[in-house]
This record gives sequence, C-alpha cells and structure tokens, in this order.
Amino acid sequence: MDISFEHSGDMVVARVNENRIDAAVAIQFKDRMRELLQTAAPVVVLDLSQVAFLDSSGLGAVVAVMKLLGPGRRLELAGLTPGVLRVFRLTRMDSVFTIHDAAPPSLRHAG
Amino acid sequence: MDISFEHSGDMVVARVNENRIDAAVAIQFKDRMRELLQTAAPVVVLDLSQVAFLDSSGLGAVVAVMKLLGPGRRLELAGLTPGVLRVFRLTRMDSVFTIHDAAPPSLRHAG
Amino acid sequence: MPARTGAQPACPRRLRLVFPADPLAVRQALHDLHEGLRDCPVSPQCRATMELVLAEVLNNVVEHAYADRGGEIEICVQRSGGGLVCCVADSGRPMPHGALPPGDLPGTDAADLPEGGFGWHLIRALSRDLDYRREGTRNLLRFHLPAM
Amino acid sequence: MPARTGAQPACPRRLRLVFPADPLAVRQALHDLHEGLRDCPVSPQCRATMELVLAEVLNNVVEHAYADRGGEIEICVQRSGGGLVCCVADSGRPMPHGALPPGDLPGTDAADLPEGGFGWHLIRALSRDLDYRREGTRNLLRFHLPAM
Ligand SMILES: Nc1ncnc2c1ncn2[C@@H]1O[C@H](COP(=O)(O)OP(=O)(O)O)[C@@H](O)[C@H]1O
Ligand SMILES: Nc1ncnc2c1ncn2[C@@H]1O[C@H](COP(=O)(O)OP(=O)(O)O)[C@@H](O)[C@H]1O
Repeated sequence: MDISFEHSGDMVVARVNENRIDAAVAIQFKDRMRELLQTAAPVVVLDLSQVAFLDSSGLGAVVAVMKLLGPGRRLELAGLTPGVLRVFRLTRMDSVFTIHDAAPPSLRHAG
Repeated sequence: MDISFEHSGDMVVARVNENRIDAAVAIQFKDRMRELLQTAAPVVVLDLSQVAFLDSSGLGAVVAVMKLLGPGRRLELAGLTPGVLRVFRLTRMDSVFTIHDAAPPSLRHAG
Repeated sequence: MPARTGAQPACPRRLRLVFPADPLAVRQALHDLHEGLRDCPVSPQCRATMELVLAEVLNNVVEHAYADRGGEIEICVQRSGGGLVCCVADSGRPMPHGALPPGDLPGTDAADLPEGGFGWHLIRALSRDLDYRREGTRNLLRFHLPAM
Repeated sequence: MPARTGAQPACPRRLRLVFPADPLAVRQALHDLHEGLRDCPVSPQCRATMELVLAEVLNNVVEHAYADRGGEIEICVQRSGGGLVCCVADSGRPMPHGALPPGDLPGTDAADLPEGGFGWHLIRALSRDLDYRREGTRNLLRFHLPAM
C-alpha cells in the first residue's frame, strides 16, 4: 500500500498512490495510515485523487482512520473521483467528513 | 517490469526484481532489457535469483534478449531457482547459456 | 498487454466466471468482467455500478457466507436492454433468517461512527429486482442494473 | 491478507475455475489453484509442476485456440493418489489436424536460436495420460500429474 506523506505547516497531506481501496487492501490501508499518523499534525488531509474505486470495506477503513486520530485532530478528504464520491454520498458519510473539491491545498501550489 | 542494472568492470549485471517471467510480462521483459542494454558491456549477467516461475514464454524472451546482444557480446545466467533451472534443462537450453551456480559475481562480494 | 493484440472488438453474449472466495480473486473477477464488457454497448456508468455492487455482494460472500474459510463463487453477467442482469451463486451458509438483510444505513453519530454495515445499503440503492433464493446448499442472488 | 483469518485448513474435493482467456486472468487462475491446494496432501513439487504445465496449456489456449481474441476457459483439478488430474476446456478453434502437437524440441543451433515452440514439449515431458478430444465446439484436454 503506497501512501506518501507531505507536511505543510500544521497540516499533513497523505496521498494514496493506489487505484483501489477495496476489501483486499483495507486492512493494509488502515495499518499503513496508523504508522504514518504518529506525526502530531492537527489536520490530516487524505488525498484520494488517484483512487478510482473504493468499496464499503475501503469506506470503513477511512472511517477507522478518522477514529484513530482521536478527538483533538481532524481528517479531511480531497480529490475524490466520481466513483469514490458516490460511495460517500450513498452512505451519507459525506456529511461526516469535510470534503474538499480539488486536490489538497499543499499540492495545488505545486501543480 | 522492475529490472535493476549494476556495472562492474566490463560486465553488467541485470537483476530481475520480479517473481515471475510469464506470458503476461514476457514482452515487457524483452522491451525493458532492450532499453537497458544500450550500454556497451561485452558480458551481461542476468540475475534470476528473484524469479521463482518462468514458463516457455519467459524462456523465449530470455533467448530473444541473447539474440539482441548480437555476436560480439555474451548473455550469462546466474541465480537460477529450481523451478527456472528445470525449464532450461527440459528444453535443453541449459546447453546454450553459460549458467552460473550462485548469485552473480558482482553481488557476491557485496553479500 | 500482449493479449488482444490484433483483437477484433467482440461483445460476448454472456460472461461467466468461477473463482475462489478470496479478496484477490474477487478483485481479478471484477477486473475481468469490466474488461469483458469493454466492447459491449453498456455505458461506463453502468459498468462502474456493476463493479461496485458486485464488489459488495462478493465481499459479503467471502466474509459472511464462507466466513473467510474459502469456497467457490460463480458469477454470470448478461446484457439486458442497455443494462445488465447479474447472478451470483455460492455454497456458503444461508442468509440470516433466510432472507436478504434490510440494508438500513448505520447512524452517523459522531461519537460512534460505523466502520461497516454499508454493504447491503449500497447493493439495494444501486440495483433493481433483487432476488435471493436458497437452492439446496447454494445461495442464488440475482439482480438487474439499469442502463445509465 | 484479510482472507483466511481464522481459517480452518481444508482441502477441497475438487477445484474449478472459469475465467477469460487473457494472460493476467491466467496468472490469477494459476495462483488460485496453487493456493487452493495449500491444505491438501499434494507435494510442493507436484504443485509447481501443475503450475508450469497448466501455464503452458493455458498460454496456448489464449494465443492459439482463441488467437488472442479472448473467450472462456474452464479448469478442473482433482486429487488422485498423491497426484492430480487436470481438465482444461475452451471453445476456441480445434488443434491443428485435430490432434495434439508432437512437442518436438526445436533445435539449439546457435545461429538461429528458437524463441518459441517449447510449450508442448514441456507439457508432454511433465504430464501422463495426456488426452485431447474435440466435443462439439469445445476442446477438452485432460492429463495426470504424478505424485512427486
Ligand atoms: N452473503 C451473506 N451470507 C450470509 N450473511 C450475510 C451475507 N451478507 C450479509 N450478511 C449478514 O448481513 C450483515 C449486513 O451486511 P452488510 O450490509 O454488507 O454489512 P457488513 O458486511 O459490513 O457487516 C452482515 O454483517 C452479515 O451478518
Ligand atoms: N490450444 C491450441 N489450439 C490450437 N493450436 C495450438 C494449441 N496449442 C498449440 N497449438 C499449435 O501448436 C504449435 C506448437 O505449440 P507450442 O509447443 O506450445 O509452441 P508455441 O506456442 O511457442 O508456438 C503452436 O505454434 C500452434 O500452432
């Protein structure tokens, strides 16, 4: 599970460099995020712009990561592709997360 | 197709960092080797120690690479796993290639 | 890809797959179906819906019907109008109470966010004419995906 | 892998797969069979032989019987003694002259080394009781892999 991290002020952007977050990798996704989140940044932006497919196992893993962060920190989502956004909408989880329209801010400057 | 190159005197060691050379990747293997072989080393050692499975498509690709080198240069094989060695034996291609018993010499010093 | 070099576009009348109840085999099956419909008059949206609904159905078969112990899964996909009819069969244990789960959405209470329980909601939201039967020792599921 | 967590070792009586004639689907099928026999009393050598022989058979079905145009392949593998009986069926074109290729080894003339033509030689060298039949529009191949 290839996830790259980029710090930018009090924010950290986690970019998932994979096509899919599905049942075959949901646990790996959670484990890898857990490792990477040892950092203390109060806001974590999950960049899903490379993820074309996410099923309910993947959704559950994203929720689990949010819970790992605990109450003092926030998980926000960015760069959702249409298929991924649809899963968040249909399950009402779009109301639980802050979802940014475009790629995460720190990458926007670069590109 | 992940193949890494390492120069050592007038020899170059090409290490195939993949589990399989099968019909799904035989063409990629050939293409990648063609690119990498622009170098002028007279002896090319193909390190197959990571390759657990090779079928006749993979064998054909290895032969094709040998032919790409032309008459002035030599392709030698090293680190054959039992399954790969069996395919070379059964097809008599073990008589066509120089096959080293162990990992390629340049790596032997390192390890 | 070496396959399909010089291939003629061809839309098969029907696609059938049999594979083990294992997450990576499920992934490959979804890929195979997606590719298998490539030359068919089925919209990309309909194919994407098929991939999601079948992923949910198959994940449940792997996790619940076979309880992660493995087994055989069979899928058929057939065109129907601009949409698709899908059938999934397994030999795992039957649905709880012999019927499909209701697929109610779990709550979104911030204090206790759900990490699962979305599967049947998604299946029901995206499919039509969902039909479950137990036949002998097999579970048979059938549904329609409308043209989109 | 999330699958098989808490799984009980179980050796299936028979393994069956149906998948498209495509190199990546072939690769997954070989993986599925290898894994499917994991808890069976079949030696690692016998499983490795199965993987190689079936790879050769299936590559030929993809390239020759279906001429890289795709189609459906069905495999059955059953234990027999300490060995295996394998069946492969496809709906591609028949074998040349309605019979199995002889599997003669191509020469190893240094001036003109062969890049193909090894497949049937390997299949014949490693299998027993090789049997080919054309039944209607299907090719049926059956062979035995001895215990090793
Ligand atoms: N194919 C199945 N066979 C047996 N039981 C199932 C099957 N699918 C679902 N179930 C049961 O229905 C419940 C709800 O399923 P679902 O909505 O997909 O949520 P989840 O799988 O995340 O728990 C499951 O927890 C399980 O108890
Ligand atoms: N399944 C098949 N259906 C039709 N023809 C086949 C099949 N398998 C092999 N052939 C024919 O037999 C020849 C020899 O096959 P093989 O020994 O595997 O070598 P290769 O596939 O490398 O040419 C092939 O070139 C092809 O003409």
